[in-house]
Amino acid sequence: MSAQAQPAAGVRLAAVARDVTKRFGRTVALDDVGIEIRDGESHALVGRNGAGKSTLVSILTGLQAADSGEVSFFGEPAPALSDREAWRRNVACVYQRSTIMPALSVAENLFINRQGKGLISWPKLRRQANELLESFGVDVDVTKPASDLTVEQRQLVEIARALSVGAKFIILDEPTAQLDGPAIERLFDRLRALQDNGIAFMFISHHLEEIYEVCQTVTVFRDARHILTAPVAELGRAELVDAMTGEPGGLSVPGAADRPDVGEDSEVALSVENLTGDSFRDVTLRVRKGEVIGLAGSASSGKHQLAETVYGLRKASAGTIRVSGEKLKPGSVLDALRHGIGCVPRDRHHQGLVLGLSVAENAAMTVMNRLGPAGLVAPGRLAQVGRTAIESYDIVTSGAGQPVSDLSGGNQQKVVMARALAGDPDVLVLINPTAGVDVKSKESLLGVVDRVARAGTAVIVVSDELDDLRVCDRVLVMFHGQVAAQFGRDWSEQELVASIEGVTE
Amino acid sequence: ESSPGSAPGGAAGDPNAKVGVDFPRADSDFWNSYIQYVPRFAKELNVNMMDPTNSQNKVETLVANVQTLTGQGAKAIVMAPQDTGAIATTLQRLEQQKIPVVTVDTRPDNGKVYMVVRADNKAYGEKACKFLGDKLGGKGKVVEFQGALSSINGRDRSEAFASCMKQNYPGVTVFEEPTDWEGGKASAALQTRLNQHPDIKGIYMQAGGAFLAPTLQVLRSTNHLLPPDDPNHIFIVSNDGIPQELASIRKGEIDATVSQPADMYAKWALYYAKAALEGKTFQPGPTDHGSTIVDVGNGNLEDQLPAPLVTKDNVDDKALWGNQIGQ
Amino acid sequence: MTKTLSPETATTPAPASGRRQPIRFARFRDLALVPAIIVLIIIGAIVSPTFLTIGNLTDVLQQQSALALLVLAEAMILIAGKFDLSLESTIGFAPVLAIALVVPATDQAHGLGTEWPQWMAIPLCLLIGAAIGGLNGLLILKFQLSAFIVTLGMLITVRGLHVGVSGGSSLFQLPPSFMYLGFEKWGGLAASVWIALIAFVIGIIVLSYFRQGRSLYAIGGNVDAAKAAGIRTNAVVWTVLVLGGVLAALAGILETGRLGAIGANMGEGMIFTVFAAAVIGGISLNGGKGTLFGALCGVLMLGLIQNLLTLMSVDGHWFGAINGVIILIALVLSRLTTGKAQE
Amino acid sequence: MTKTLSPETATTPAPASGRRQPIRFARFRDLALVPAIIVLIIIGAIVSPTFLTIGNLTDVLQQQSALALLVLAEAMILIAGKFDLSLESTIGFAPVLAIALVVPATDQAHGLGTEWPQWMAIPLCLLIGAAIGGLNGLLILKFQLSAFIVTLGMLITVRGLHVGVSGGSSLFQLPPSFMYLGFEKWGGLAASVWIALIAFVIGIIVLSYFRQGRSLYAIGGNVDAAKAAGIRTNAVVWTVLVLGGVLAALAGILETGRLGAIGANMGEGMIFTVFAAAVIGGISLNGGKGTLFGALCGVLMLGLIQNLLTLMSVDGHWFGAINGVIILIALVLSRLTTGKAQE
Ligand SMILES: Nc1ncnc2c1ncn2[C@@H]1O[C@H](COP(=O)(O)OP(=O)(O)OP(=O)(O)O)[C@@H](O)[C@H]1O
Ligand SMILES: Nc1ncnc2c1ncn2[C@@H]1O[C@H](COP(=O)(O)OP(=O)(O)OP(=O)(O)O)[C@@H](O)[C@H]1O
Ligand SMILES: [Mg+2]
Ligand SMILES: [Mg+2]
Repeated sequence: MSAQAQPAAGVRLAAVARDVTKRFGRTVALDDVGIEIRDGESHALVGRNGAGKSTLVSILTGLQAADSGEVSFFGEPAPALSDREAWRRNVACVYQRSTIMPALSVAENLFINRQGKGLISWPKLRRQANELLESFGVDVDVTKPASDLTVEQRQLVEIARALSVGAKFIILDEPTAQLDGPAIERLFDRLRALQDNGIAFMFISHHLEEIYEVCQTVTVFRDARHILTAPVAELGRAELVDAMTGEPGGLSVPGAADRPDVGEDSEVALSVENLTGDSFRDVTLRVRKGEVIGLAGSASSGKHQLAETVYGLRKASAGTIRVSGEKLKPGSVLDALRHGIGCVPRDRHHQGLVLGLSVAENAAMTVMNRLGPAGLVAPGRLAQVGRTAIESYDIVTSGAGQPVSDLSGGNQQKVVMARALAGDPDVLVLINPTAGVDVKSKESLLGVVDRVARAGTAVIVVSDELDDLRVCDRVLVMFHGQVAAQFGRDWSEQELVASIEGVTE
Repeated sequence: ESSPGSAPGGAAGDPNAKVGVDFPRADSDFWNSYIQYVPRFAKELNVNMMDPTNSQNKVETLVANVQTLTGQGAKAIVMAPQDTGAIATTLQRLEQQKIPVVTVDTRPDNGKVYMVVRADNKAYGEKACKFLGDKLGGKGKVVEFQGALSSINGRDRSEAFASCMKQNYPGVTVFEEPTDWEGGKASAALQTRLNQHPDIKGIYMQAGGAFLAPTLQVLRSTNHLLPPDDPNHIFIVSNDGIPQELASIRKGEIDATVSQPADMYAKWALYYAKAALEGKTFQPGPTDHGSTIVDVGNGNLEDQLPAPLVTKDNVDDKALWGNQIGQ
Repeated sequence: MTKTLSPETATTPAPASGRRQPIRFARFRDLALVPAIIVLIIIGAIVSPTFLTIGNLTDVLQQQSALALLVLAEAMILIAGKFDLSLESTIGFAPVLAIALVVPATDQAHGLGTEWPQWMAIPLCLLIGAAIGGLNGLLILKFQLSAFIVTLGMLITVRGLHVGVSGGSSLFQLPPSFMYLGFEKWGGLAASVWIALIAFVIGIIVLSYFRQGRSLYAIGGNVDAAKAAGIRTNAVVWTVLVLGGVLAALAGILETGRLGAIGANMGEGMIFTVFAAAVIGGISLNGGKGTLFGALCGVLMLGLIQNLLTLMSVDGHWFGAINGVIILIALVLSRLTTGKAQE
Repeated sequence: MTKTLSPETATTPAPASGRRQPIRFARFRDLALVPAIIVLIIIGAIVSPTFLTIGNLTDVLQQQSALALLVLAEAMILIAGKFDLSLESTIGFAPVLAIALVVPATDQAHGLGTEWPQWMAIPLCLLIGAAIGGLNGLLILKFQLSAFIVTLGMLITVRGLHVGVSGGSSLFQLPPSFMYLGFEKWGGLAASVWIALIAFVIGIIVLSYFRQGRSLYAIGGNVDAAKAAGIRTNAVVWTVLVLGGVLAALAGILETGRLGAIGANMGEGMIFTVFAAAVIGGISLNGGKGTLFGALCGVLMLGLIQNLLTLMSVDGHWFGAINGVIILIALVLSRLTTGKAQE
């Protein structure tokens, strides 16, 4: 581990992992890696999907034992795995996988296992929960069960919980993947404030700009190995990406400008007329063949609901959806699929994947009827679909037969993308398609969008990420359930953000 | 010996051939006593008995056990099918294999058996009815703990009790409580009924093993357990004749029980199994052991063993199986 | 057990519609059975004048007290995301073995010959219950076997031991302590009712107001998340399983005392009723949901239905069918009044 | 736009061998019980010379055939993420009602007076099974009630109807078609064995190689994801529940034919054995996991244990205890040989 940073003399180390190796069956998730997080610093951990970041998180938080290697906090060796309380005193964490308990109230989720000694005072807990959430700008009824929250609100609850435990060392594994711009800003303000008070962070994200914004040191993992550790200030973005991918030659997220214009005379693939549904009203839009349109807006703008209604996950209360002129049956995914719509749903754990099934089977789930006569699913054809997905979307897995529950989060997302595209759809609805996907894979996923658009597919991209919107021919901004503004390919970041926040000139 | 003759066809078998015995269940007092008597009498009667099987009160297990016993060379079978319908095919198969069958306690609805050894369950119900009817003077309210409705013996007792009451004591009201042989259900039903009708005068329980203790417990806690000479005494007739029932009769807690002869069941079942192997045949008519063989149709014979009604007067009779067992 | 979230991805941007009590939601669900119970009581009052008498109602309570303890145990185990079928045989075996250890080895009493002092019967019985629960925990947690199948195997084994130890006969010679608990009345109510009531009150308080109790919900809701939150999940689950065994043994003592004897098939088939009461009362088989108060309502409802059918002298042949139909109707009723989908 | 075609193979040391058939993983788990079954067979061969005879083994198969059909039904329902307890009473009620509709209303035959033609008995029986399954589906899917509690209520109701319709007595005037199926041998093996075998083969093929079958796994694994993939989840679950009822009715025909009559408590307590076989065979109670082949192994294992204990003439008093302990040992054994935690 030559590249590992040596701590300056006298600097305390909040957390150290040395020579850690972890295998899952034949997969080596961590190969003799180390990391040192100095007291009070914010340390970024980056790497491609499946590099082993989350595995290190689970070892640093005592959820899994390393096969070999050691972990220490503030100079003390880590406690025994069974002593959960002691781990909890050392480190707090926002895990990548949700740790919300859906049946419990929001307040209790925030204060789980620290509701107080002795008799719990629910009114006090409720008050504390309200105060805590207010500071994160989350306005929810804390007595409601957490299952009523949106994905974003849930993520904020997890963050608020981790930050409020009072640990001196906090790990955030992709905390921003589900958040919109203002929420991310608020989070970063909090992180900086806490850091000023001497709290150390380990921060994992695939949004490299965030790392430049809040971190001082960065460690890069690749292929389960430690590659480098360096001060953020000394490492350029291109170098960082090279270190992650292991090959020179930066990034080029495809932009819409490279594609030929979609003419006014081009056929309309999807037309939405006066559609009214959950959280949106009277929306009319047309997407032509080969056109990519973006839907932007705040979390409450109704953009997700609109996209989900198009795919039939929700039922519209009024209005029509037509694909190539044919009217869709409201609220029927099957009808949407039959008319050639494909979709990446919003939350992969909710509607995207069946975790117990294999990569091949998840990828082929929407096209099972095409793999053989009379519903026969020929094993060879199924495996073929799996292998094609693995190759086309760059999925890190031990094979098409591996259950998706064993994949890293980013790779799971790629499987969802594969599922959406398996049927060669004419209309593609993508909701947060690159959530949790690493920079290089994001490039290739957006490359896929670009490619299918060139081939004549109409695409709707719902996202908060500017990169995702760059690939769009048009971006529609939704505000309070209605289309408030529309931009062409030449939008600028400022005007888009202003429009999303409802600041109209 | 009633009327031994030689088997038709003359093919007298080997009296020392193996006899397979299946016990119906291991979890009831009555059958438990039967299980204890069987090996005793097998020795006494010189029966070459195989290791017995136990069908755990399931007819599927009984069928499987019989297959296993014959597979291991049983030449005669003694069984006590609690579900008398569902062994029809098994009996048919055994008949084809020329394996004689003695059934104990129950008479199969269908199929050929060599001999049925049982006491008449209809008679149990009638005896109980007559006893209660007379004691109550033909009027009053009576609670009856029925067994499981799916049990032929329970059904026989219920039907006989009901028709006897209707015929002879129309003034008596009977509350039939289905219990599935469970003491807990009987206890709850009795509590409820006593609340509803504090003037209950009699109780008929179809199985002492299951209902005796719960009944006494309820009566005791509601101050209904009064000596026989008290005008508010509730008359209780039980069934089975286990030692605890006899003890309760002595104490005056209950008034009578029908002693179902567990020892005689074991003894005569083995006796007939051996007789079958020896090629003997029997005719309807009285026997030398105080019972009667009757033709119950189908060419099947039934040795109806006596089941005495035990009251305070004869409770110390040494011949009662309940008095032999704890000695 | 991978839990995926199944959120109703909030259809509306959650407006801050009044800050309410954190337990309100649970309370509302708790009351799901109350309409059904009220309907039952009204029907009961119409059908039979006996029904609403104090005597009848206290008897119903007494008849349900052993069941209630089993349901308490099962509810806690289910909330913690596990299963225990073996309670149904613990309720019979724990008292049988305890009694066999203290009574003489005569043919009448069926003792094992140890003849330990009589006062040990109750502590022994509870200890045996704890041991069975502990063994379940060992197999489930250390060997990582399915709780359902482990406790099913244990159910068969323990029932078998019961028949073996008792020789298949009923035990009639009970220690005085058993008789006392089954018999005594404290302030007009049977001791067993008080015991069950106190156990429920303690259970409700602990599961509502103590961290240890709340951790059951966390574990049942998402065991990985509970671990991450610093809860010693294995220790808690083990404790709950042991406690379940102890409660079943206690139920056995009360039931034995009530019936005056232990039959060799005591408790047989009871586990269905236990699950029915718990699930009707709102406990989820998937863990993490439901309250003990709800479970108690489930017990009461089943007891009232049974009582009503007895009072109405329903024909034995149709008893089962009517009982089943009423349960189904009550389910639909409670579903329609609360509007929440069940699990 | 060039795609990145440089997958990170370094994490998997043997990338080439990673390209395997997608179903391999399931196959490995399937075999979990095979070691336990082999151990049982070896012990059997040592303990009793009868054990390994063709006669004995075919008898075991015949004895297990009705159970096997129930397990097949329950396994499919569990894989789809639901529950069906009512199978245990369908197996008795469907034939009883069917027979009562075709036989004369004499005291002997217990007919209902309709005296429909005899050939209708089997179709009627299957139809009744389908109706019960359909009713379960209605309550579970339309009213969104818990499958466990709905089918428990149905279990009680249908059992009650059985007692009511049959008046508690056994029916032994069977239509010739029932007798034929229970009695006939095809090529040395009982017809019922063939039927169960064929049903399993069809089931295994459909659940492994057909879209309709694979959708059960998707629904049981994550019903929302399945819905979002265009699977008509309600229709599939409903179909499976109806099919479950039909299979239970078929099992009832075979069992009735085998036993020559239907007792009023036919099938009672059987559902425990059904679950035991399915879960031992690797079916998860949480849905989405396990294979029919595994479930079949579970059935065989339980049948062999039972047969072995009978051949060894185990004392009836200790039968249950020994049976239970062997099941627990087999569980631990299969756990240790496969190394996978159970659910
Ligand atoms: N339980 C497991 N069984 C098998 N393989 C596993 C398991 N957990 C992780 N892996 C594998 O270990 C590797 C590292 O996964 P990890 O989740 O640590 O990646 P990551 O860096 O967090 O990726 P991402 O950026 O997508 O979150 C992956 O190849 C993953 O498939
Ligand atoms: N039950 C499990 N079985 C196998 N692997 C698991 C299990 N739980 C977690 N993992 C592994 O732990 C790691 C963390 O899981 P998680 O889903 O959070 O992945 P991730 O890499 O953090 O993905 P993402 O960043 O997009 O959410 C993954 O590599 C996953 O494969
Ligand atoms: Mg990760
Ligand atoms: Mg990730």
